[in-house]
Amino acid sequence: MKYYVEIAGRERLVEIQTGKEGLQVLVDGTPHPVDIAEVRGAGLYSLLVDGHSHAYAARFDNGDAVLSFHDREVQLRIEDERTRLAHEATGGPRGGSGPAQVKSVMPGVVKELRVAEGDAVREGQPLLNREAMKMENEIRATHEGVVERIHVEPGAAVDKGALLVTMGAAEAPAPATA
Amino acid sequence: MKYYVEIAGRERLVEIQTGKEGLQVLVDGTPHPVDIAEVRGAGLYSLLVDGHSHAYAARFDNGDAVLSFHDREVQLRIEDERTRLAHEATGGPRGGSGPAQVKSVMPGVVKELRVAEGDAVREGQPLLNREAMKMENEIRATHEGVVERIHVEPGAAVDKGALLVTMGAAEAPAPATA
Amino acid sequence: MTVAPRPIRKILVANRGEIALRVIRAAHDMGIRTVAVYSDADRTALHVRGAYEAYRLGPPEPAASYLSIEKILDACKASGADAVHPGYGFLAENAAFVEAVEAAGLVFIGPPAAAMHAMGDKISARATVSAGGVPVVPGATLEDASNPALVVETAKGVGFPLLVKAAFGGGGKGMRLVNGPGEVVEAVQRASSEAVTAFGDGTVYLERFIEKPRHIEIQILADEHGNAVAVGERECSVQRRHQKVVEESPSPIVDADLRARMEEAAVQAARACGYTSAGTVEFLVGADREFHFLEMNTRIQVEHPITELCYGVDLVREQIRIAEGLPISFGETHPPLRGHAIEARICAEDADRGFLPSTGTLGAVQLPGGPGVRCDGHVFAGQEITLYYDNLLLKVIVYAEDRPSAIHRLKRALYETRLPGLTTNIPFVLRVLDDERFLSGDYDTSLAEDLPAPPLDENDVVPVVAAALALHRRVPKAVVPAARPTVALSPWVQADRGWMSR
Amino acid sequence: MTVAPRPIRKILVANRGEIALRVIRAAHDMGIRTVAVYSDADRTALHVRGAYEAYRLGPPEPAASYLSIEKILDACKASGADAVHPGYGFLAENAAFVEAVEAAGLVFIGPPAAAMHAMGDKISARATVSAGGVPVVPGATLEDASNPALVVETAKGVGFPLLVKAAFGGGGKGMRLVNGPGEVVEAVQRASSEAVTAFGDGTVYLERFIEKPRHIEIQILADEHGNAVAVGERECSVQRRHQKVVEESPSPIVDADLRARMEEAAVQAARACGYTSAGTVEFLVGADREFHFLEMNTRIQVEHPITELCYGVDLVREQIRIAEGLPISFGETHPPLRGHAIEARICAEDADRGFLPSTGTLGAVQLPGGPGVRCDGHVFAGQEITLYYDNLLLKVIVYAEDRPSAIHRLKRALYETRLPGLTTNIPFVLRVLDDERFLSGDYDTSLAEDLPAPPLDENDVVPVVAAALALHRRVPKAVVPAARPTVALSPWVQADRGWMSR
Repeated sequence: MKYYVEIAGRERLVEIQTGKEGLQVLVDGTPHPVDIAEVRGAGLYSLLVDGHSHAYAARFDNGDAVLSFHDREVQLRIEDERTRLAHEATGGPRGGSGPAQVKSVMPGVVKELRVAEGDAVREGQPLLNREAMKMENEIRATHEGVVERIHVEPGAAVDKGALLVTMGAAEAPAPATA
Repeated sequence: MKYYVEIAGRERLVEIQTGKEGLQVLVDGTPHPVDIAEVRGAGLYSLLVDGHSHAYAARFDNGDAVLSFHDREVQLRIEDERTRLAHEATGGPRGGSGPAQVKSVMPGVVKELRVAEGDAVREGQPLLNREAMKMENEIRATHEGVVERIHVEPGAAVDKGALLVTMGAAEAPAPATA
Repeated sequence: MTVAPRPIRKILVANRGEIALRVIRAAHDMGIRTVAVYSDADRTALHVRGAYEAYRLGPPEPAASYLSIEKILDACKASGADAVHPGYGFLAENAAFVEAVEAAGLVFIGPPAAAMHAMGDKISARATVSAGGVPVVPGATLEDASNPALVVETAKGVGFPLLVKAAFGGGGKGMRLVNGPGEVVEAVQRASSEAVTAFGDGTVYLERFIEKPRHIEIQILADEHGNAVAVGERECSVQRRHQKVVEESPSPIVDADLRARMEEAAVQAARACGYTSAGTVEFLVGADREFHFLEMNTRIQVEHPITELCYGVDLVREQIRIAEGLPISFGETHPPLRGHAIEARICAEDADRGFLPSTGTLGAVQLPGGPGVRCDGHVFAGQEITLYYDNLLLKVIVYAEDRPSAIHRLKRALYETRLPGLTTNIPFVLRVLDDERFLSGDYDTSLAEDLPAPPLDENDVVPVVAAALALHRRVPKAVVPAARPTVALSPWVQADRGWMSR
Repeated sequence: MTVAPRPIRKILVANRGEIALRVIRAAHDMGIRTVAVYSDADRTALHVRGAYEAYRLGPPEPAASYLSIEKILDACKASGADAVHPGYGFLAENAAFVEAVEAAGLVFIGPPAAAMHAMGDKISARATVSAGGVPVVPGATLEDASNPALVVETAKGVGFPLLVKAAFGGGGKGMRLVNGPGEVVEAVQRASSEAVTAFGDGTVYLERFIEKPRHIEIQILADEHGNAVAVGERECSVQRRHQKVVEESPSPIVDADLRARMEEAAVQAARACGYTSAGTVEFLVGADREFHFLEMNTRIQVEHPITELCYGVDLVREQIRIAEGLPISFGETHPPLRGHAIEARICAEDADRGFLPSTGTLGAVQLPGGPGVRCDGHVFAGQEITLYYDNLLLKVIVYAEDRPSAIHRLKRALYETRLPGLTTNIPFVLRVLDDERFLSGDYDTSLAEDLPAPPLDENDVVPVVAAALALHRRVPKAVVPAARPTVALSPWVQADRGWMSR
């Protein structure tokens, strides 16, 4: 099985081989001997690569792998060959720029709307302010686009995962109909 | 369901009641309100009895409950009503004084036999010496009786649970045939 | 002074988290019994399991549990406790709580209600300490906030830039920065109406804005025998959004002379309000190394352990002794300063997403140990970290013979720390510890504002990819981790469910 | 003296367990890189996860892993380490290992092979230190063990009661107590033949038996610059079956004068054998408070942290510095003794069943923390405790201003410690700490011999019954905990098994 993962700015092709020398991870064709052991029932792992010891915690968060090394946390998504082919056939997640849903990553209260429906926004522009715990945070646009719909009002309590804003594609030539 | 447990030198009859006031444990008929919570996946528990906080670890060891409070470990066996009745019917564990099997509680090597088959032994008398780790230990008779059979020889490596000695009942009138 | 001794035999700790454990530890170290209180979210918390007794307060919401004076006094009665320690936060600086505890005939382990009152209102605090000769940040009270001419005139007297602050505020709320006379009237209006909403009182005051200051605080202790002593300073300038992250003692910029002057001012501030127990006097220190009184915290601080390590004292034990009517164990002469201590506050938050609090269930917690490492935390495997309470998980505190060794040791200790299941600020703290400004000691409150994660190095690609792949192949894609109930089921309930499903 | 400096950049730690972690921590605190080695039983051990690099030695059996000089030197080569720290146990006192390490061009962090040789053979050690003027336990070497008349005559010269000891023995093996001249010939014969079997050398010697002695040892440090310094004593008289359980510093019976005399003798012993690095000189102290040299341990000791806490030094760091050719950081004047420290060795064993080692898988480990507590352990949730290695899990070390406070604090720290899944000696240690003799300070090596568990009190019946019932109802009787594989499966293997079973 082949896997695809985007890391350090590039997409890598990853494969696994098990031989009598042990396990090898191939990154873009280059083999690296690795030894991974899980600490029983603890969410912790020990990884040895060329003698170097990496201790880390690993978990899933909404389908992403979250890897906590001692000095950094890396969040990424792995796609296997099958899924990749399926997505390419359906025009799924990869490459698509359809409507994006901005969701609340935690429960809180909406404090202030910073945009209105129909506004064109640039990447990083604040959409609304939400308070969680004693802190107020800005929810920002993850890419350029147009605010298609705002689903909440100031003062509304929102759960984790609640839909806040639906974004449409940026002003652009009308999409060609298939 | 009624339960029987021998503790602090006496056998107690124990029952459980769940009411709107919470949970009650009845010991020999006297009710005590208790609140037990398990720490998720940790083998640890918090028990509140009349406001007193008891934190303990609990596990099973060969059917016995092993309860590790902060300053003592208590090992005991609970028998429920059904099992008690079954044992009484078959003359099982309780009250019987049939042949007893002396087993090794840990892996080790038999160093020396201290008794021979046919010997009458008193409670606590050493039966054999076994070495585990760097330590030699005496395996002693748990009650008075006659050494019926010795299953190991000096120098033999034994696994945990290995049968070492079978003890017969002490010199006594021949059992009446049923 | 003759003080009737009040021996304490059983302390109820009206708090949760690491500070509840800290107080329980001090009490047990002294052979005093302890009583914990808990909300339903904390049924299996370490303070409940660690105390001799434990009483339920109510549901998780603080107002219905840790902030309920009535329920806490009920637990005092049920347990027969003879004293209450408030920790920090919750009711720790609530004078009405002090009065209620004392009215119930119990000892409050903290300052007198009057001192708390005097220092709780920032305008009154400035006036009180000024009268005692302590330098305050230049500023002025607004006699009439609705008179624009008077506001502008008062502001000019203070000088620009200045801050508009709420008298009863805290945590940066209702605070406004004003650069010149043209902005001040509107700023005062807005700050005042925000303060009404947030704190129920619209009183505001003006304070000179000290640019890129250092936050340095002095620990004081005072008893009923007339002893008042300062126990050195803590450098608290590493802050993100007005929250301290890394504290150290001694401060890299405080020499013996400055320390002596700040300690004297702090003792004067304590004497000015008739203080007893442990307290902290916070100062702002400008680039000119002049110090100005900022506020007094009338409680034990989160960062108190660094003082304990450098001076060989136990501040919570001293609080308990003082509450018993005993003198400070070392009178007015504390052991000499020795070595260097640093504390890192490990919080459940994502520094790379605006310090958003993170939630989840902790896996197998691994705490650091070995020489020179002290851990004050409340985390345990299986613990549910929720949004109900403060997101401080653990304080990793190190002690070494000098500052460079302490920094090395803290990095080592954080390297050992594992809190699987949550995103924490450990990577962020390590970035602080590696920052040139921090290493040189020449830093101010702007240090932690801009410390982005360095990009992933090409050398890290193989371990990261291997780790991700191992996780991916272990957990089939279809298996989404099931949502877990917030409160652990009692084994009874689980067993009974078992019966039913047969 | 001119010594060429040998800066160390990467240390390979030829050990496992808590001491491997201790050395790794010291190295990281100094900014030195580390290399771990491991047997298959330790693949996920903390020392493997805590070091920067890790290399496999072989299967769990010590002879095939931690005792294999060849494999350890291979790992040195593979990692490019420039120094080796042996910890204690395994190869720590093996002079051939020192020679092999040095022959490979690496620095051995410990004493010279010659000093190890001189102190490894107990007869030679007695001779060496006697020549240096150090009092030894009255005794004599047996010139001809097969000559009964000579044996009896020599024994009479030593005096009764006496011990027959193997010259190359340890841990009480091959040792025999003789009460009078009638028993001595047979005892020497048996001891000698046991020593041949156990240590490959039948040489024995006679030593006066000191009844109910105290075991008190002196920590020494010596460098290549001619500095040799003693850093106080450790009281190690709480022993069960010749294994130390609780150690404290200072000793309750050592005053400044006795300390000075013992320290001087220890420094003489170190100088007599040309010692460098950290070492310990063990003495027996009789009821008459006279002290006698027992042996010298040419390595870091398990109980070294109590010295570190009382004197504010880092002994492992000093070992590394000395190995680098640097002088002791404080020369011959160590910081003054301050406060009191106690260490408890927490072991996987059942004190109520003859201290049988216990095995099992650890659940959620809970380590103690807060003020004055240091934890040196190697335990983690999910760890399999096997019979392959020493059963020491954890050292709980406390520090306080005086002995009574330290005892309180240790009890508190043990109250917090949880090691679910195993039977440990914590209840036993608490019995020691509550014993009248220990509390008074007037105890000897017989203290821990007879401390049975007190019978269960009627007040304990309800909590115990409730706890047992909760467990009973939670786990249906039919479900026997499944046997677990000894080595955790790699997630790869698990995933692949998953594929196969589809």
